[in-house]
Amino acid sequence: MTLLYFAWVREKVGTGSETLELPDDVKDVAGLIRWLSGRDEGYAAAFAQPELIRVAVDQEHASHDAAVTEAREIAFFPPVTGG
Amino acid sequence: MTLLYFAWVREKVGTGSETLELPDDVKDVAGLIRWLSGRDEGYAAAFAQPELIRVAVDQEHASHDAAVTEAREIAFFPPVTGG
Amino acid sequence: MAVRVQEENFDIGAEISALRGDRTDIGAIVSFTGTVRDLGGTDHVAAMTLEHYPGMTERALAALESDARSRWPLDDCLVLHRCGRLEPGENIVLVVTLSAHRQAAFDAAAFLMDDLKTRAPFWKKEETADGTRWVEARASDDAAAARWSDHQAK
Amino acid sequence: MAVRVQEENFDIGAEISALRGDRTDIGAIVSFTGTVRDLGGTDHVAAMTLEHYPGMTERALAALESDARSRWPLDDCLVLHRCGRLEPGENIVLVVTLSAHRQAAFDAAAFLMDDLKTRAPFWKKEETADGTRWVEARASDDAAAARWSDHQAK
Repeated sequence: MTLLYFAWVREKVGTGSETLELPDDVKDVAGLIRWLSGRDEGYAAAFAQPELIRVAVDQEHASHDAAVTEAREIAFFPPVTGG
Repeated sequence: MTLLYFAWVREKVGTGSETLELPDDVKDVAGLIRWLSGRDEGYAAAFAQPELIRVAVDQEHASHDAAVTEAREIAFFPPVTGG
Repeated sequence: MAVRVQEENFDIGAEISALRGDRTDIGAIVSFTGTVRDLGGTDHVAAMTLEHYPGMTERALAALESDARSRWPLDDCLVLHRCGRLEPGENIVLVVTLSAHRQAAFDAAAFLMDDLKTRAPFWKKEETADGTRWVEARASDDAAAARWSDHQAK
Repeated sequence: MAVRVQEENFDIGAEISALRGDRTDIGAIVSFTGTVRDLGGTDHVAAMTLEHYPGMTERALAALESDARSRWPLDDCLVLHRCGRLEPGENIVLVVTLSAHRQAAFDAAAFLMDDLKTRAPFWKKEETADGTRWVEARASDDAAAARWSDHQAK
């Protein structure tokens, strides 16, 4: 699965894109965030306040209870500030 | 006093501008319209439906009960259609 | 204060550029351009002529602009209206508002157009297949202008 | 459908001209341009960098445009957003709406901007005297977007 990170999430994680195999017990966005947080200090810092994290599953905005098992691409980012 | 006419009021009156001495008993816009209506058929046609006539006294929108005795310039026209 | 009445066409981009100059404090620029419509068919309009009241027109537009500036925090604005004979597709009117806040720029531009439609002394005469006709004022324009009377600027 | 993301600047007048072409059925053209603000003083911003999510950005902007077209009778519209490094006074975003009706053109442009601010995946990082900082989302933008949820298009 492709995972993407933008803005300060990207800076804290330390990469903008990576491909990972998710464990079988990661079913939804919230579970994925918990699992990523345990990978290292950078992920832990990026996801320390999950309520600040916005998510897109296959390039559509999604909530933290969205399923991830069928997804090809999941992106994590702060609230958007364009315009 | 300068009287100005615009759009179809101008076309019916037959002129866009004229200078007239008003009779002493013409005190307000409504009275001026009645007096003008009696001048000839063109004025009568232009002012046949006074409720369609908008007025400016010295270049400011005014109602039909506005005073005219101190005015320098009075204009008659249909509702505006710019923009 | 920037209000103009002219026979010549205007260049929307050039007018906006002139207003913003090299300012860096603006944030939001809204423009409204009104153009001559030709609905075709039985409503085919070959051209229209815009008559206005020189002197009062400039006063009325300046009053509109002053009113808009008192209601919204505008950095600058422009109201430009053409007169004379115009063909379908041509520009008629341009309103530009510059503000730090996008909603102020949007609202002020909409207000200027609504108020202009009911207060600025312009009259349109259309050339059609059946001859010429004076365009009639629309109740919807009065209603659009009236909504600003009790509008609380934000 | 016309949505674009580009590093290059855009020319507001040229974009409007390209959309209207020689059409004579439009009547109303509204443009909104967002620019980089520098408030100066302690809030002095030397530049900002716009990061975005290629692929999703275009999808999100296309979805916005499609939504606007379903709500208002638009003859055409454009949503153009820049990315990369921008200095104060530079253009960031352009929305243009063309309609027979001025209120539709105004409302659709305001809607597109409000929705873009809360849905399009862009992030601004400012360069200031104290270093760089990510711009925080504002509750007022959420509120502005929310007002369209129960808005009845006219």
